[in-house]
Amino acid sequence: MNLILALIRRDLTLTLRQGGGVGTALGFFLCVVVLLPIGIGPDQALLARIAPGALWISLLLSVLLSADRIYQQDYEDGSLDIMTMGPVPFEMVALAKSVAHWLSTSLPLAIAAPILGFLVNLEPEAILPLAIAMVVGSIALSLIASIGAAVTVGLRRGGLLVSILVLPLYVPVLIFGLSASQPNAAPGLTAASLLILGAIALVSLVVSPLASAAALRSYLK
Amino acid sequence: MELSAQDLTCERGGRIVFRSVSLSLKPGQLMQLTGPNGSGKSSLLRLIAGLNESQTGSVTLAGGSEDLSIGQQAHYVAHQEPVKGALSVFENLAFWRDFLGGGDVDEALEAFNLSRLSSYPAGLLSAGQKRRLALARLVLVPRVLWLLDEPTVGLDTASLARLVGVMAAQLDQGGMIIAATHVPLGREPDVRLDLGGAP
Amino acid sequence: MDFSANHVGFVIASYALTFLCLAGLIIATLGRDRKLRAQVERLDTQRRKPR
Amino acid sequence: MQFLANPTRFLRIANAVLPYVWAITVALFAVGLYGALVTAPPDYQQGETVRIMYVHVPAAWMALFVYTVMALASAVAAIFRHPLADVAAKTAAPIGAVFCFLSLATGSLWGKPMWGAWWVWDARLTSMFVLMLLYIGYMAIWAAIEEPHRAAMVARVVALVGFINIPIVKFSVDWWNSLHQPASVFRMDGPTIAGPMLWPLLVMGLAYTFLFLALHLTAMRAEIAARKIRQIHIAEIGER
Repeated sequence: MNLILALIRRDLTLTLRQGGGVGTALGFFLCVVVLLPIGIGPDQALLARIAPGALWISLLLSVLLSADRIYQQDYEDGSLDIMTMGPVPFEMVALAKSVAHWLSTSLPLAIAAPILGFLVNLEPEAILPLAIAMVVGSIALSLIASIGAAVTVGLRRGGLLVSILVLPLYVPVLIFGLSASQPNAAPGLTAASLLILGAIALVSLVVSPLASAAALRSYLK
Repeated sequence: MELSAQDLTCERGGRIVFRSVSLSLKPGQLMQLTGPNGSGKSSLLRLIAGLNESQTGSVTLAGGSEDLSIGQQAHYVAHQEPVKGALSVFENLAFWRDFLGGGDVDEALEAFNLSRLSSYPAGLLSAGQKRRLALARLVLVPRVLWLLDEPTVGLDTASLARLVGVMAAQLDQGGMIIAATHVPLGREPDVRLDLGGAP
Repeated sequence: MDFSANHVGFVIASYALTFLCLAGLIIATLGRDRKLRAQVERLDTQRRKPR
Repeated sequence: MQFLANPTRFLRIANAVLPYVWAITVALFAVGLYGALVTAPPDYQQGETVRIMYVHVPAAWMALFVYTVMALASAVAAIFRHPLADVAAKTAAPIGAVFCFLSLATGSLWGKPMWGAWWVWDARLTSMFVLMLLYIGYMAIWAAIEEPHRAAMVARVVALVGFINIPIVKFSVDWWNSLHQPASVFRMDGPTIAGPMLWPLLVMGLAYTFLFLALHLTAMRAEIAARKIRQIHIAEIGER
């Protein structure tokens, strides 16, 4: 077990020391947030209506585009080869790296997004439900992003491909995430959507390590 | 305890790299793997390490522990150096100690004369020093089988002597080494395998 | 400055935030400067004395 | 330009000048704050909230001024191969980013009583927001590339490209703003101001500028020390 913690700890220190990992993801998130009112217009009422959706899409894109950092470096310097020869199955390595990516990128963003909601005139009472839904959703986002990153790790220009592969898998997360963050929706709806979002996260908790490890092995051949 | 492989075939990108290769290695033996570039030396090492699969035949480590694969009982040192520039020399090895399960970092650093650099960021190291850091993993975690792909590349004479010493110690303790190299390793290899001839 | 005027809280908040940010920046800059120059001092004396 | 080239001469000047610069900064702030909070009359329309102008406008000026300094330093570094110019550009960025953040934050605090919302995509605030992104991008480049020399060359390009884009962004945002909103009744730097309201603004502007000078010289001194340490480490590693 401490092997998994060692891997997560190392990945976190690497992200923090090298290239300000959290800073770049936050920077990207701000860029997307600034484009929305410019595209849609600064009308406050309109912005307020689309605020939760806009924040979700910004979060989703930020996680997606920081995904290639999960395996790329370890693949290029040969660390992945050795990690397959550790005392623990390779699937656990994939899970540990996804968790490290979640802790260093998706979780901070899922907490920062509702707080930055005022930029798109998010009503104050919508902040808490949005934050809860985003934190749960971010787990699924990171795990699915891990599959995309693993599938494109060896390709030269994998960036675009990872988006096409992963975005369709993000659709359910977006749908239930959004309905879980509506503050004044039908009482049962928010709770139900949150549960389904949690279920999606659990399913990806199982599927992602298996799929990622399989994809990575094929690149190590 | 014996490493044996029968009738291995490796195909890469549609091309048969080698066919019907067999080998056997006993504790305390050094095997030298030779052959022109592209003759599949690396592929064979990766195959034994479990990173690659053979279309035909099989590789077995008789007498090894049952529940561990060959790869989990072996070290594989390839051309790339798994060294993270942002971490210090010590932190790099400490991670591998935690990941591969135990071992003394200072002793491993001392074996390749890296103790003095242990607190420096690995990014500042020269290629030769990074090479020694990668090789230090061999001493860090004891494993029965060593798979070395051109281990002497980038080493100066002093480091080469250290490597030969470390290899000798491994063999004396009943370990097995397969080294893909053309450089003499301080002792006559017990087994030779040349992949040059294969079609 | 009449402290009973309405919205005066925003004025106080602005000045407080400005003071906090600038003070933080000054402390961080001076701190890093002192720390690094001391380290250079230490390394220089270390290298100059015969090993 | 060669005069400031070698670090030792720069350090001698910086060490000599810095105490005075800090002294002037403190004096200017004292006078400026006194003017802003005491002698300046409240605005007939906005009342006391106009005093936010004295921390908002100088911060906005400085955010733009520091990015200009970065672009100039990068140009000097590119043309005259000045290692010190790269250091100047790199160390100026965090200071400029703080000024930019302050102008956004105080702008938002000023906007709440005026517009009722914490954030409105007014032309000036939007341009300032984009400038903040330019700062983040510039600092991210330095953080992302380990080797200082290559990072410096790339950062020069980022600073110059960013600088060229500032007027373009400003023009397009103003045009975009006029498209969506009738000319906003409220001008960020207040109705045309004069006399007792104006001089504190100028003094505060000067105070901010001297503060930047003091911080920048200190930060450059630290960066020079950091690079010397890196050289010593490399030399020590090279010995074995």
